[in-house]
Amino acid sequence: MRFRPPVLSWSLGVMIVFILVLSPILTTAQAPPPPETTVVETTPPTTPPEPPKAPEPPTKFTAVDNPNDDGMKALLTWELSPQDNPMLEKKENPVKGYRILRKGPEDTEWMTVTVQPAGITSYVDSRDLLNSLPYSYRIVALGEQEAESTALEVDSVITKPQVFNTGRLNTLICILLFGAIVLSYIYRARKGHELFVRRIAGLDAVDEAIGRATEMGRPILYISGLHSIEDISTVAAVTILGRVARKTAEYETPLLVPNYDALVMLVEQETVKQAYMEAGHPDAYSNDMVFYLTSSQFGYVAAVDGIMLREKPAANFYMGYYYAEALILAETGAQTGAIQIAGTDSVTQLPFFITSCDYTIIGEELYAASAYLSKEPLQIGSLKAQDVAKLIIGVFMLAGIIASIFGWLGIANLFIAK
Amino acid sequence: MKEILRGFLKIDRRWIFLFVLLGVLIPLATGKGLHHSYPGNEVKLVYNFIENLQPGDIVMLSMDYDPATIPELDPMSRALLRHCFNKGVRVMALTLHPAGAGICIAVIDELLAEYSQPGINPDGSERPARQYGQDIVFMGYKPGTDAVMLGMGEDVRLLFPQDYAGTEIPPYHGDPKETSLPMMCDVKNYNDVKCVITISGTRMPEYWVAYAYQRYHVKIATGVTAVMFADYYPYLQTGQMIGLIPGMKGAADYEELINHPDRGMVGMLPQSIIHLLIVAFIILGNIAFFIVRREDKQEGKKGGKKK
Amino acid sequence: MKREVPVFICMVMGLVMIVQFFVPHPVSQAIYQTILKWLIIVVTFAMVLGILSLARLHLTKLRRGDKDWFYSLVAISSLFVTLLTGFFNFKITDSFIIEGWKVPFSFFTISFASGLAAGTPFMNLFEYIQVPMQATMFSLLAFFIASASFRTFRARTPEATLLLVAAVIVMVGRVPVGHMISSAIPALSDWILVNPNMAAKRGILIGVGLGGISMALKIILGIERSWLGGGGE
Amino acid sequence: MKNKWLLLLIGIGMAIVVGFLSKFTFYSTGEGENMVMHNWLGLTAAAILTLGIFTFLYKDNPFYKFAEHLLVGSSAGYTLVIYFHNFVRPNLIDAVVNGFKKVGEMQSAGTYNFVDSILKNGGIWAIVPGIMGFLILFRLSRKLGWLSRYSIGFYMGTAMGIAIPVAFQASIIEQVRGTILQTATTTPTPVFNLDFFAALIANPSWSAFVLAVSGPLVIIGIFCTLIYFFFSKEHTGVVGVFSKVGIWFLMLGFGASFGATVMARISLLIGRMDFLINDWIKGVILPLFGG
Repeated sequence: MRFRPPVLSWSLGVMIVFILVLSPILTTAQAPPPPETTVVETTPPTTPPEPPKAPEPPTKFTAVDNPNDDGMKALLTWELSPQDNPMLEKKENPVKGYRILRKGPEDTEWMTVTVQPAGITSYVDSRDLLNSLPYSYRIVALGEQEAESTALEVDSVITKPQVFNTGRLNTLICILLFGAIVLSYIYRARKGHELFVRRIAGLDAVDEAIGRATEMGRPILYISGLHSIEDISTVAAVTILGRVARKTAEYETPLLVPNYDALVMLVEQETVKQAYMEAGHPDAYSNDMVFYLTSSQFGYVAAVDGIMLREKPAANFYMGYYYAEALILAETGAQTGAIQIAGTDSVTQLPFFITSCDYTIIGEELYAASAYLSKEPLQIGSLKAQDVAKLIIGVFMLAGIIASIFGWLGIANLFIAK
Repeated sequence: MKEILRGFLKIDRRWIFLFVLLGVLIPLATGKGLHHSYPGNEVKLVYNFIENLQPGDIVMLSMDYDPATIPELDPMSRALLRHCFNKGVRVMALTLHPAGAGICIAVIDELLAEYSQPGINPDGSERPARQYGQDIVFMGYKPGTDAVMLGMGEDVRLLFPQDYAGTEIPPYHGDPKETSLPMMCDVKNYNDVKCVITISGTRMPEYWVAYAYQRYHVKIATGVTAVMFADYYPYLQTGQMIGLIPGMKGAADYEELINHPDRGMVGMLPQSIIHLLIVAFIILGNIAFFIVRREDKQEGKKGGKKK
Repeated sequence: MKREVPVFICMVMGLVMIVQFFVPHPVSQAIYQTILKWLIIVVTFAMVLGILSLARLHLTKLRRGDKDWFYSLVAISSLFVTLLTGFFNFKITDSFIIEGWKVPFSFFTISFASGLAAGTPFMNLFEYIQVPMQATMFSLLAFFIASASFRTFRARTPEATLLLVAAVIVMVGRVPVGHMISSAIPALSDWILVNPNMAAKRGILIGVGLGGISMALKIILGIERSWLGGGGE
Repeated sequence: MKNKWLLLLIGIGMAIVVGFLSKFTFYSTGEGENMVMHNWLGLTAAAILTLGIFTFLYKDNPFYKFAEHLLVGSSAGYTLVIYFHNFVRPNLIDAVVNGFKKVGEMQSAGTYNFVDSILKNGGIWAIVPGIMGFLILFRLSRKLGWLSRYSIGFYMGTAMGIAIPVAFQASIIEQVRGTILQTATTTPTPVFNLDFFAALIANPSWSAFVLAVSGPLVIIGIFCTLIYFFFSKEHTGVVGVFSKVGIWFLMLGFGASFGATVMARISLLIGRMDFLINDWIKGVILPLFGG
């Protein structure tokens, strides 16, 4: 690999430092700090003298503000009553469940919040709580016929919203780190370092396909998927369309771009127009090249199939994201004998493109495509950054697997999406 | 010979289309089905679970699918309902898919009509007539997937004060005589149902496991489309689902287990025909392909005119 | 003004939304919900342009009177009828009865209200025109999946061989015939479905994730501007 | 010849449109409780159009063209209507109207102040997307078309900002965890699980062997697939070998999911045939002719 050592070691170093900082914070994020509130054991006036069947109460009842939320939620935890044995069947278990009661500042008496089944040790109360008001909580274990144990009580819990979700710290670190890598490589590319990119089979065929269409004097059909412009694969498709349009402009090959999404149509009209201007044929462009059909999946397919059968394009491009319609398009295209080049990151549809298209650009290659075609240092740089990120991810996965074999899940637990 | 093979390799796809069409049309028109579908273990698990229930036990059936997946999933609902009705197991039906209500009503009405008279089960035992409110209740559709699943762990009445027709749900342990839905007197929450069966063409089963199973430890059985089946296999291995009914094949399996062949079984014939048709075409195609290629190579050696 | 401002707006909004993701505070949640609604509104306006483009396409065909003008007429009129019945609620009154003979005509009142209730002409058009045709387009896959597998499953290369072998095993394993032959086939097909399949998907997903994120970053930072039209500049 | 076709198709079209506007299209079966209304014209139209789409398999023909254009036109209109009624009306029109109402009330009540009436008034803010939308419409003008870029920029930025963290969670963080741990389980177990090997050694059996090697195999597959997507190096030497293995895994996976999809697709066709045979022929045609 031709990575300049500093960058790689630097980014790895940063990552490890982050992890060292991160692991304690994350672990604390898992288990919120014990509250300052005091645990008082009282016999509620309401309950009659204990009937014999009443189970022992749970222990260590705590109630705190639920972390990482918009407030208005209280996190209640307790330890099972000594008699509560989750291993037993529901019938045998002397403890039937836990009733949780709440008393707000204005309330005069306790209201039942919920009854949780036996074996459960935590509950998040979000039932019309208000922020920055003191609430009191009580928990009792329930036995046969709802016989209540003595109650545990926690006073003056105050819920408040947080401004940072510590559970998502790992995501933040990933973003910062990856952003840093991308920028550093783009910077290096700007400085004019030669950066190598392997060839991507499908893309070499693009020019060939356009050339063939030109010889046959037939149009080219370009489809940019069924997602709107907010999907990144659609953006990649638009970028590739830019290159294709420039070629068709040079060769003066007719270009057809039917659209599923109106916003994508607007963007593509700009892109294609620009491409024709750069190729020096602004007059050859018309808005009828890039047009909208319908935003109904199979209505769109029906129309595109019609276009294929009537206009007989010599080359079909399917870039972007696809659903079940992929095979219908590709097979109809094959029927008309067109060269077909597909590129998608939709895992479920790749099999069908692979089988019925001449060339298929798989997953990430679609994003690499724009870089590969343009050869702009900016693009290539970001491609390099992705490889570095892959290395780092690989290292972490390997470490995590080895650790997990010996039963240590610390690394795996760094990668929890909340 | 070679020309024939070449011709076969370049056969007009419309012949294949014709074969597929006939392969589906003829069995459906004649209404003939396979006799055996060789049930898979994942389906047997579900069947045995229901089979071992006592009459009067209650299961929750959540039909979370829309018209697009009816051909695959409807047969499952029917087979399951038939099994429950035969056994006298009572069913609390609901749907968490916005487009599901109409489908559920259609299926339930049809099954109730079929069981409107006392009859003999396939295994020879007598069974009384099954009726709405007594043996099955349809709660209707409720938005808010996870909230509904969690809520029903406390009390179904919190989310479904009435059934789909607007009939009041009687109180828990209420007097069965005072209501038209006596069955609901015995249902408060998951503790009162033996298992939840979710039939879905979406990611719904994952939610059921995440909320209903992991918090309330209610058993989950699932019916899914053939496409999604693989995604749920791990849940089966780890015992988070007690069973899995995959696609139309699964439905046919179940129909065989309760030996009451229906649409699933009818569908199995065209399915088998076309699967085999495709496989046959692939194999023949490859044989022809290899023969032609070998002869081309030989020609290449001889004359060298082919490149 | 024509390029810099949009790029700037894009950058600001992007950063705002990223920050928002990490802030559970009610205010940020409210912002998120509101913005989502806004996006859909923008899309709807774009859709108007789309419809206009569709209409223009077919109107030109009509004016030019080229050989498929009739179908353009069909498209235009169905579009028009749908919009009409959708924006104006045609409420059907009961057909009246003369001496027990049911007159097969009925009055309908027109009001500017959502024509989305079940049984309205709009919904009928949806239920009896669109749904069946879309379902049928969908079902064409049964034919194409057959022709595709015949045409393309040829053991040209080791990779192609793997592809077709896996496909054949799973296909046979999914129908009763597979069990008839040997119970090993279904087991094998399930195993392939669960293990190698999952490995491949995961590998692709990680790559896709990275590629997509770097693209998105470049857009937010104004490095990738293809969405403005034109190449990188 | 052509004209005959046209007349036939126009006839069908008119019939459909008229049909949907009149009660004439309904006939009922059964009595009282279980009386069912059938829209025979609707079902017939659906059936005819279904056949029309199927004819496409033979070759392009007027019948298909008719169905196709009908579908495109109506579905395009449908989406717009749905979007309008479900999103624009409540979130733009109604919201803005209410917003101004609120301001008016405050003024009439004399409690008007800028902060409450503008900044804290969600309704007023709903004007922003309205403006964004109108900017898009400027695309219709040659001179001011560039204004539409403002709203597209707004849209792009927002979408990308939302996409980035989600993508990291879904396709990086969760996937890494999923590679290390079998996350479907309530108590996660390692994918590379030594217990399985222990079980294998304890009582060697085929199934135990499969269970034991599956995990490591998946891990190898993931790594090799990742290496295939490595762009900084030509696929030669060691990298070449690994990426080759990666391709094998890809192909196995693709083949498997192809095979698994067949059943679902054929079910769809069965569904349509079911509609034609049971709902239409048996449900409409035969009853209509007293069958």
